Amino acid sequence: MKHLCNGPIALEALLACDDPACGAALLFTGCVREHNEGRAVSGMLYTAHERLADKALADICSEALQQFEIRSCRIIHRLGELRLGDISVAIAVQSAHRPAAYEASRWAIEAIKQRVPIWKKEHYIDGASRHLDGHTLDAAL
Amino acid sequence: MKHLCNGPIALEALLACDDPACGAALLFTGCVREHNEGRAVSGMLYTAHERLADKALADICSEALQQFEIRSCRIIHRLGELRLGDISVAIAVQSAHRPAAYEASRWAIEAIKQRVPIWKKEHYIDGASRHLDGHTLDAAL
Amino acid sequence: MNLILIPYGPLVDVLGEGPLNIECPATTAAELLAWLHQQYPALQAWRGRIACGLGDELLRAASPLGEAQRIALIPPVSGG
Amino acid sequence: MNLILIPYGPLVDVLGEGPLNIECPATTAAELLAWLHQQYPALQAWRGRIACGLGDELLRAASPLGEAQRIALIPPVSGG
Repeated sequence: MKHLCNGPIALEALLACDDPACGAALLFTGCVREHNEGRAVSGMLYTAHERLADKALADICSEALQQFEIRSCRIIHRLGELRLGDISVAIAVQSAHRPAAYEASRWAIEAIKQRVPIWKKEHYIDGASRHLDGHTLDAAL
Repeated sequence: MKHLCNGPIALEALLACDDPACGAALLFTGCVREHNEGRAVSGMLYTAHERLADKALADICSEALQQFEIRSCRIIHRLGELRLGDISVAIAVQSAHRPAAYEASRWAIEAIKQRVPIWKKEHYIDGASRHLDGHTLDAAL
Repeated sequence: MNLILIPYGPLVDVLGEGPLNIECPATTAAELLAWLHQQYPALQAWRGRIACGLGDELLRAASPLGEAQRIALIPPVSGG
Repeated sequence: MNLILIPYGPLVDVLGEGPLNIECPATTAAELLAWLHQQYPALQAWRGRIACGLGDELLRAASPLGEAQRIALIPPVSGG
């Protein structure tokens, strides 16, 4: 699974810029926050339909390359139990000019939240856990 | 000079997220591109009015914190001779929610280009060099 | 038809980890979901919100089902 | 008034590295720039585009100048 991992995301590899045509790079990282919707969070479990999720993330990279004037788009999503502050998702975009990098990165994180079969289960400091509400897939019946 | 450096920018330090209220981080990096306005570039010299540039970069960080719902904004600009692919500027923004991080980062790079007394001198593979056209400061007379 | 259902995300809280071996009259993905909603009233909150996956494809409403297929039940997603 | 001028960026290509010790009748930043444009026709392209810095402040048009001050000449910027 090229776009999924079970341990810390290797940011150095995502940051590497060996394409001399690139003038701008943007690295977005999402991480586990201590509060959500007013509740104190202690950690988060990410699960996935790994095969479909990896494919959806690959599709998002391809579509970003088609839709925006960027040179590369790499996305890694972490699965499993994460602690506060752990990075759950990283999106690295490189482009010749900066506006396209911002637009593509922003588009990609929204697409991830809407289309990729990954689920969050939040753990709270009071011991409770719950799956968060999510985005219904276009293919829902 | 807190916001200026003469060697490679330490990205790891900029990426560190030790604020558990942050759910999103965005790292923008600008680097030396092999082509500009149709000419083949071999490198770039960045010079600055260091005292005014450091102050202007500090101002941009403060203003970003005031204008956007972000938790931190750090900017480092590199000076001196840079080679192709070298990172000239890095902007790290952290926020609870991602939209503010994107908005603040985008605002900051535009502000840097318009307000900070730093100058690029491009070197071309044919041996020529020239300062690039720039943005006139509001304080120009 | 005999089918094997694999619930994902919050559907695990309702249907268990699975896989669920079921015997049902459905011949399409849409019919499978209609049948599921009848059998599991606790799925009410997910009416119109579950997608079906087969291999690495998402099924359409009219996609035909085959004997012994493993069907992923995919509720609204919350990655990122 | 005696002033010490420090050119920056592309102004170095026109005025040299500096510092330039000058003797001029200007008493404000605006007057200094007017005088400079008269003395250095090569600055034509920068008319209205140069800011003056003193210490860590940018000067306004009417900012008074003092004897022996070091004035930074700041052309359009191109960082990033």
